[in-house]
Parts: sequence; C-alpha cells; structure tokens
Amino acid sequence: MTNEEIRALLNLLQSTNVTLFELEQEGVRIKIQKSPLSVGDTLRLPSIRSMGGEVPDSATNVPLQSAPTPRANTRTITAPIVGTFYRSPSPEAAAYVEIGSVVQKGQILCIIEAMKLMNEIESEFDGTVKAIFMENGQSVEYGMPLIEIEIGPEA
Amino acid sequence: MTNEEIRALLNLLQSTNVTLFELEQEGVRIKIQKSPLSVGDTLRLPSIRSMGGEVPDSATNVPLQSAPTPRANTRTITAPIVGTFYRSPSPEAAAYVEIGSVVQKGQILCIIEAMKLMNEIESEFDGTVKAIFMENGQSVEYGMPLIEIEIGPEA
Amino acid sequence: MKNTPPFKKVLVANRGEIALRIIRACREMGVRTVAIYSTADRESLHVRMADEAVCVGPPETNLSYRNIPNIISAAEITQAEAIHPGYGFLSENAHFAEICQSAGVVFIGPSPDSISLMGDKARAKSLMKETGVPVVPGSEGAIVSEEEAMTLSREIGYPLIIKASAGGGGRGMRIVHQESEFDNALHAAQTEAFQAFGSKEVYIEKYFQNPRHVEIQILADTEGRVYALGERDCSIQRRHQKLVEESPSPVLSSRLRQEMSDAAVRAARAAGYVNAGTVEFLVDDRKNFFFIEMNTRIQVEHPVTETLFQYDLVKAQIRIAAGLPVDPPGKSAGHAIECRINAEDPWTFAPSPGHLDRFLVPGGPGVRIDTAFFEGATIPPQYDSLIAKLIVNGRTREEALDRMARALAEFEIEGIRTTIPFHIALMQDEAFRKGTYSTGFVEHFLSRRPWERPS
Amino acid sequence: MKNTPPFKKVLVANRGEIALRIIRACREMGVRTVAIYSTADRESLHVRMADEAVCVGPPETNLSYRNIPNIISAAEITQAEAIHPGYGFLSENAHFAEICQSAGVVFIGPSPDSISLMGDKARAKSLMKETGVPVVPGSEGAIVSEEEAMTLSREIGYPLIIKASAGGGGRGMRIVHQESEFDNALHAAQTEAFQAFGSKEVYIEKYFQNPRHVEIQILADTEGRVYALGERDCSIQRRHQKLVEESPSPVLSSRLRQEMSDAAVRAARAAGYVNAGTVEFLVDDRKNFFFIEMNTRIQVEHPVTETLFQYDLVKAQIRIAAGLPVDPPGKSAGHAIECRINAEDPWTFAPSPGHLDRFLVPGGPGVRIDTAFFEGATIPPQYDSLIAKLIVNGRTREEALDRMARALAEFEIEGIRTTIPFHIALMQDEAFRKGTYSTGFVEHFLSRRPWERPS
Repeated sequence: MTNEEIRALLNLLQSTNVTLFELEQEGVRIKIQKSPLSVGDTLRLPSIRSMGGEVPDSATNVPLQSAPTPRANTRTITAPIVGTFYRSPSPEAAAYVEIGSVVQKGQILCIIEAMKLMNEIESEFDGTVKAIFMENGQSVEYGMPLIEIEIGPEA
Repeated sequence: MTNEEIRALLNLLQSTNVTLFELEQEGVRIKIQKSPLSVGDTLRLPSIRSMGGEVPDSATNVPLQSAPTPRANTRTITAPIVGTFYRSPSPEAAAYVEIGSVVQKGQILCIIEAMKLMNEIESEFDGTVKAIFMENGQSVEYGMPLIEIEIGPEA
Repeated sequence: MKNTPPFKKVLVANRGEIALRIIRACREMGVRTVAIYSTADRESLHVRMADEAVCVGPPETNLSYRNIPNIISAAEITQAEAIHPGYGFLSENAHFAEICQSAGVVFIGPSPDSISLMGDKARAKSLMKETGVPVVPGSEGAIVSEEEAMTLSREIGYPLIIKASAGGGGRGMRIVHQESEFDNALHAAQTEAFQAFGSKEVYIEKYFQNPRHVEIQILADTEGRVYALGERDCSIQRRHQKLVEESPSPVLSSRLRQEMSDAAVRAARAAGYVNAGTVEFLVDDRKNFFFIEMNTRIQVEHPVTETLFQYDLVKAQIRIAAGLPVDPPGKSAGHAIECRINAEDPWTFAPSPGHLDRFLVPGGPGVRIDTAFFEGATIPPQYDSLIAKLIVNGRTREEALDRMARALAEFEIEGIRTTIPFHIALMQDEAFRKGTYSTGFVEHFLSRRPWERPS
Repeated sequence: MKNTPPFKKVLVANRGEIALRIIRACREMGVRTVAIYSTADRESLHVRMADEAVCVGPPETNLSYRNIPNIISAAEITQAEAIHPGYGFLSENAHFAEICQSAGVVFIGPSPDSISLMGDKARAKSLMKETGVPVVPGSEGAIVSEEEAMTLSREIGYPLIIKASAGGGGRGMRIVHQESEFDNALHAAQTEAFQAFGSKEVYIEKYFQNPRHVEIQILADTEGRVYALGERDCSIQRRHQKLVEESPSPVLSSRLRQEMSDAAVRAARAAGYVNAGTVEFLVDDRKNFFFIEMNTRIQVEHPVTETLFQYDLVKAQIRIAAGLPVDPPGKSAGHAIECRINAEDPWTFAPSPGHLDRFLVPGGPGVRIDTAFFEGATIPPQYDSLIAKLIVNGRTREEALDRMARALAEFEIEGIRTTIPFHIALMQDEAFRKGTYSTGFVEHFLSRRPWERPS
C-alpha cells in the first residue's frame, strides 16, 4: 500500500462517521481508528469578556508545536524543561551555534532560562546543525523541538 | 478491494443503522465500526423504582416492529392507526382471512379496535395472503406490518 | 418510607426536550412512562428514555403528535392512566382534554372549560375586568361609529393603535400619536382592512411604546390552594418568538411583583383554574401592568422558575392532576436566566436542521441543560427549531449573565448553525446588561450589527 | 458596571474536572487562564478550554503535574499572576506555596505556614486542644510505659485502638474491647510493629464502632471574616475513598451543626487560616464529635456545598487570594448529594481505563455535572479514576435521592466499566435511604451482594 493510497483512504474516511476501519488483503493489514473529535490543534476559545476592555491579550504567545518531519539521519533536540529559549549566553555574546555549525556530543547548543536560572542545553549527538526552530527569547514548553542535528556518517 | 469498492461500501453503510461491519472473503478481511448511537431498537431502561414493589409490569407489551423483508411481488399491509388487532369481527366468528386466502382489493382483512370503534382494514391489492404478522388481540402501533399479500400475476 | 406514585403510568403526548422533561419527573416519582413518536422520531431520546413507546403516525404533526384518536388508543393499549400534553401540539386543545375525560384518562392540565375560557381572548379579557385585573384599555369589539371611536380614544389616551378585527400581519393597522391624526388613520385602516380581509371592522387599543412582557407562574391544586411563583421577564423576543427569559425581572420592584402576583392569583381563582398556568402581562414604562392572556399549560421557560424556587413544576402538575395537594413554594433566591438554543442562523434566524457532528454541552456550577439531542443525532426538519434550553443561576444578575456567557462559550455544536453566537453577543451587550430593555430590544440590537464586533 | 477581575491571568496547576472547574470560575470573572498538561493530556478538555496551555512534562506526575520548576516557569513565560493548585498534586505542598511566593506568583490557597501546620497531625491536634475543639482522645505521641498506658486507657475508656507510630495498613494495630485484653494486645502490637517497621513505638486512641465522617466547609478572607458553610456527610466510603457525599447530614441536629460549625470556625481562626478549607470530624453514635484533620484546599466534593448555598467556592478562593472580601454565604436550602463516577468495576472497584465509545450525560432539573470527559475521549491509565461528579439537589432528601437515581439511570457510558451500577443500587437501598449509615456501611452493603438484585 503506497502513501498515496493511504492518503486517499484517509480522505475517504474523514467525511464519514466511521470510527474504526480494518482492512486485510494481499499480506497488507491496515487499521484506522478515528476520534469523533478533531484533534491536534488546541482550541482557543474567544475570551468571553473581551468587551470589558480590562483584559489585554497575552504578551507571550506560546506557539503550538509544529513537529518537524523526522528523517533517518537527523535527530531533534527538544526542550527538556519549560522556559525561555536563548541562542547565546548573553545579549552581547555570539550564538552558541548557527545552521551549518559542526557540533559534538556534550557541546552547548542553547540556553533555556527557567526560574532565573540559565539551563544549558547540550547536544546529545555529534553532527551538523540543520535547523533552529526557535527564535531568540521565545517561550518554550516541554517537548518542543529546538534544534535539528544531522548525524555524522560515523556517529 | 479498491478504494472505489470501499467507498461504495461506506456509502451503503452510511444510510443504515449498522454500527459494526465485518467481512472476510477470498483473502480479504474488512471491519468497519461506526459512531456513535446505535439506532433502531428502542432502549428499555430498567425502572429505577422497581424495588418499591408498587409498580407492576405493563400488562400490554408493545412489540417492536420487525419489518419483514419485502419481495418484489409481495405487498405488506401496515397498521394505519394505533389500536388492538383482531382477525375476526367477533370472538365467535371465523377469521376474515387465513394464510393462503385469495383476497380482492377492498376485501376486509382484519380489524383494529381503537377508542371502542372497530376499524375494518381492507386489502389494497388483489392477491393471496402469504403471512399474518400479528396475533389476535395484540396491540399495534402505527406502521406495524399486519398482513403480507402476494400480488396476482395480472395485478 | 417511599411515597406512593400519583399514577402508575403516564403517556407523554409530546416530543423533544419537553417529553424528556416529563419523563424525568415521572421517573423521579416512580411513575412508568409511555412515549409516543412519529416515524421521523424513531431514534429520538424521548423514545429511548421512556419505559414504553408507541408509534402514532407519520412525520406530519396532524397525523401523529396531533392525532387525537391514535394518541388516545396508545393510552388505551398501554393502560396509561393519564396523559401529559407538554406545550404546543394538543396542550391547549379543550377538545382533546374533553376526549381524555370521556375515555377515562386523566388530562394533566386544567379543565376543558378553563382551556376554552382562556382560549377566547374576549371572554378572558372581560372576566379579568370583572375580577379587577387591569387589561389593555380599548374598545370592546369592533368600532361602531366615528363619534364613539373619538370618545373612546380620548378615554384611552394617545398613542393608540387601530387594528383590523379580522386582521394580522400589520395590514389594517395604524398607530396614532395624537388626536389630529385620528380621523385619517381610522379611515385608512378601515379601507385597508376591507381590501385585505373583506371587512372594514376595526377596533382600537392603547399602544405601548416600550412595553415589557412579564408573566407570573401560577400553581393551583384541587383543594383551592393557588400559589404565585414569581415572574419571568420574556421581553427579549423577535417577531413574538421568545429568545431569552429571566427572573427576577430587572424592572420589577418588590411591590409591583406583589401586585402582579396578587392579580394573577385573583385571575386564576376567578377562572376556577386548576394546575400550572401562566398569566401574561404587559408592563409599560411607567410600571403599569395589563393582562394580555393566560397560558393554560407548562411553558417552555418554566425552568427559570424551577431554578429560583428549587421547585419541580412538572411534578407539581402531575400531583395536582392526581388530586394531591401541592407544597407551598417558599422563597426564591438568586437570579436565573434561560437562553433558547435554536437550530437557526444566529442573525437571520433561518432554520438550520441537520446532523450533529459534535454536541458538547456545558457543565459545572449553576448550569442546567434541557435537551433531547446528543452527538450523532439528526435534527429533523419537520419540527420546531428549539434544540436545547440552557438555564443558569447565580447569586446576582451579573453572576448569572457572566455564567451564561461562560456556558454558551463552552457549548460546542457542529454540523448546523445555532443561535449561540446571538446569545453570546447579547450577554456582552451593555444595554442588555443594564436591564432596561423592552420587547423592541432585539430589533435594535440586531440593527447594531453585533456580528461585526470582535468577540 | 462590570467588576474588575481579581487577576488578569491565572495558571491552573491541575488536570481533569477540577482544572475545568477552575477555568470556569475564571471565565465567569473575566480572568484569563493558562492550562498545564502532560504529553498524555494533549487532547484533554482543560487544555481546549483554557485561553493558553503549556506542556510541562511527560505523563508521570512527578515530571509534569508535580514538576514545580516547570510549573513556575510556565507561569513566568505566560505572565500568570496567580496559580490555582486544585486538589491533589501540589495543593497541600507548603514548599510549592513558598516557591510561588518567592517567584512573585500568588498561590491561591492558604499560607505555607497554615499548610505546614495542618499537615503535621500532632501539631494540628494539639492546637485544636488548646482552642477547645474536641479531638479524638488518646496518648500524646508514643506510649512510654505500660503503667502510663494502662492509666490512659482507663481515662479514654473502651473500646480503644493501639496503632504503630510508624504504621499503616493494619499492621501493629489492635482493637481492645475491655481492660482484661489490654496487656496482651499491647505486647502483640509492639511485637508486630517492631517486626513490620523496626520500631516498637505505638500510641493509643479511642476506637469508634460506627463513626460518621462529617466535615465543615470554611471560608476565611484576609480581612478576618470566617464563615462556615454547613457540613458534608462523607461516611459512604470504601477503604477511606469517598464515594458519595451529601448535605445536610441525615444525623445532624441543627444544634449539633451549630456546635460543629462554631468549632470549625474557631479552629480556622486559631490557625490564622485564610482561603477555603475543610475541617473533618468523626461523629460517634452518641452524637459527640472529634476533630480529625483540616484539609487546606478545595475538596472534590465542594459542589455539594455550592449547590445548597448557591455559592461559588472557587470564585471565592480566587477573590480571597487577591485580597478581596468574600460575601456572607446566607442560608442554604434543600438537600444535595454527589456521586463520584469512577472508571472502575462497580463491585470490585478495579480500574477500568479506556475509550469512551458513548458518553451521554444526564440533564434536566437539579442536576449538575462536573467532568472533563466527552464521547470519543480516552481515559488515560496514568491518572486517577474519577471521570465525573454527578451532583443533584432536591427540596427534600427523598427528592434528591430519587433525582440521583433518575440521573444515574440516564447516564450512558460505553467502552469502560463505571461505578454507576453501584450508585444506582445504593440509591435504592432501604438502609441507605434511612440515612443511618456509618463509615462501615459500604462494606456491609457490598456483603449483601447488591449486584444480584434485579434492578
């Protein structure tokens, strides 16, 4: 079964009230279970008091996690704690890493500030920085992807 | 099984009250479960006060409609009103029809008593009585199948 | 230790949320229930919740929910001792109440005579006058002569309204603001009435600029006890369809409440009324009140009163019908409000039946929901568009409005359009929150294009 | 016209129905909310309902819902001014309350000192004694000598219980019915205690045969107002897990209620207590009451009190934490009862997590539901089994029980086992309906094999 066929099947099921679908043929077995609830994106109910004018919008927008597609030879470093993401130890200092930087296991990649403490986030792999998902000063929640590392061939 | 076939199957199920469908044939196995309400049969919640001993069970059990499978050359006479079904004009009299009786359009098939009135139910077709779905004295609700008529070839 | 149920079995001659409401009352009293249903409602919750169910006809209401012979037969074959008609359908049909009587089935409601009396507006109005209950001032029947009309118009005072006796829909209708306009308006109305209805008969009545629609809930038992259970303010309506009801009314002083309650009790006593009923009044901007009519059934908005008084009105109806006395209601506390959630476009009010892909009801403190729908159900196009009643209470009006706004925002319905956005906008509206609205409010509110406001 | 919200934004450091409960209170007050969640709760209703949500860790509660640094950071990055801990998790953690303080975030609850004091049973007990609140008679700390023990046992009177100081789970525990048994029992308990815990220290306490567990709800603001909002009878428990709570308690006279309320207020004042709290008492069969402990948080069963008093306790908590005064509660009316619907086998109480194929909640008059679940949701196995609280009220206890039975029968849950059948059987049980139960009731009730009764 190709991804195309699966996609077509999913589209088909999307518009129905089917909650469980199982098909087995020619050595292929597929099982699809659907939640009646649309899932994934977090609903943001409108503030029912916005008329009152007393409640300003949140200064900090916690962005939703948009998980990058994992590739076989890449690893994603995710936030182990909640806090504020920084690319450098101080505003004046240079960033720990840039895209293309070659890093070693244990090397500091970035900082997450939490409860006034600067927590250094180390690379768990040898490799090359392929992507940085966060802006300097951005809030991060647990599990958010921070930095993508392409693992060296001998890693 | 192609997506086209699956689509046709889903459409078929969509309009029914089926909640679970499983098929296995020629090496293909498919299982489809549908959300959410099971439909068709009427739930009978237990009386939450039956402990009190004050409430006897209903003397009259209104049976659920078990619709007969329609065939091309048969027609079902259903109850046009709510009441009590009788096969004869009086307890002593013979039944209006029996299985095998040949009937003509307009001929009386049975009686439904409602509000002390005897309502004669006439055949809408010429043909032969193939089935009588009700017992004498049974309560009937609107739309319940009463008698099945096989239509004569020239009808 | 347990009370004997007032009846062994009751047939519920209705559908939707009110059928469920009655079934709930019966269950709590140990009374078995029989639901009736049309072929369109085979999968409805009222059918599932009842102990028994009888199909009484096809979807058309005159062949099913208004089909008197089939409903009486259904009671007979299931040996139901009484029939609760709910609201709408046969609930104010004196003929049906009579047939129940002659078939030996108790009709849970007032006597056929009371229904007839209150169904005849002219008779009801003149009874009220005799009883000393204020009625809307106007001519008794049609205008006979121009002179008589002029004299009467001075008595009533301006503004007044001229209406075609045979009329409706605004034709043959004229609002007159001063005497100098009266002659012309009368002739114009008569001409229009004749063109529209073939009769130039018209009558005149006092016209109210900004009236409030306030009704008093009554309970009367067979032993002569008559209680008033406060008021419901139903001024939030669109084309005479109530959308929101609340109690206490933001404009009633406790003295006015007492006067109106006394008038309603007097009205019920004069009519020899038994069972639950509602006396509807207009309240003008100078806090005068006038009898409009009496509804001889349970109302859609009865939960507002139930919540405030912690009093089950439907149980009381059933007890009264069984000849049992009712408890005094005691004191009410706090503030209650009901929003009618309709399957309608929130701004045009165009019907929007369909499949409920999602139906997540609000919960938590002070929230009551009366609905016969659920996720996966389909709203049939044949019946009325009310899909849920959302009732909240709070210690104050402000808390109740804030709670309603919260509950409305929680209520998730997908697959159809509903009036929830209308209600959310209303709960945030400064003018509504002030409580100074009248029956013209919704029109003004909609003209302010609330859908353009960011919410 | 609208009150200023007590806070601009509150972080809710909990999950499930209590998180939703707090979000509801905030919304009604115009306070924005931040939910926290573990990766197992991404699709939970509390996440959907909050204005913002922050993932604080993996499913394990010590890494997420009890993860103090991540929760404080979540408050910081969202600029939340206050944290509501709900119940369980960090709600009675004095250390957490202290960290909130030092991080400049308001902890919605009592002071760290109050939490510490009441968390230390010995200190709490001796404070109560000083304040003249009756405590369970017994030794102060461990028994020193056999002679002392014998003297004390005469003072306390029989039956009494000997418990291992380090103990738990029944080991090192002996119930003594008369003096002649005392010596042997003491030695046996000491030996068992030593074998089980490595310490032969034991203490003795009065033993109650058929106690009732009755608690008083307290509200205290920063301006020194302390109110008691009646009691909740929580005697229907199984292995110290409450299953049903009701108010008023069927066994409290109004005089006893007043005495217990006064004692609870005195206890709160002596402890310098601020915010909502609950003082738990044992009531013996001669209607003597004894302080057990004080819970320094909102309780699971708070809706019972909210319903009776029409009083929002969670809003009151938030107002108190903002330094605002609370309204006097006024009078309660009627009878309220709560059933905890757990995802458990109704008779063995074995957990039953899983997918909710169907979840149709009851409605209508006098019914309140607090749940964070819905049709299609999955109950994760990691967290507690409470899936819904069903609270009803009625004018009388009988009406409340009948209404509860009705609502339970309406509640349709498929895909998992729940405690609904247990509650239905309980509501029909003659002994329960009499109201003369004690904390041993459930064991007896289950021994009567209620599952074999046709319902």
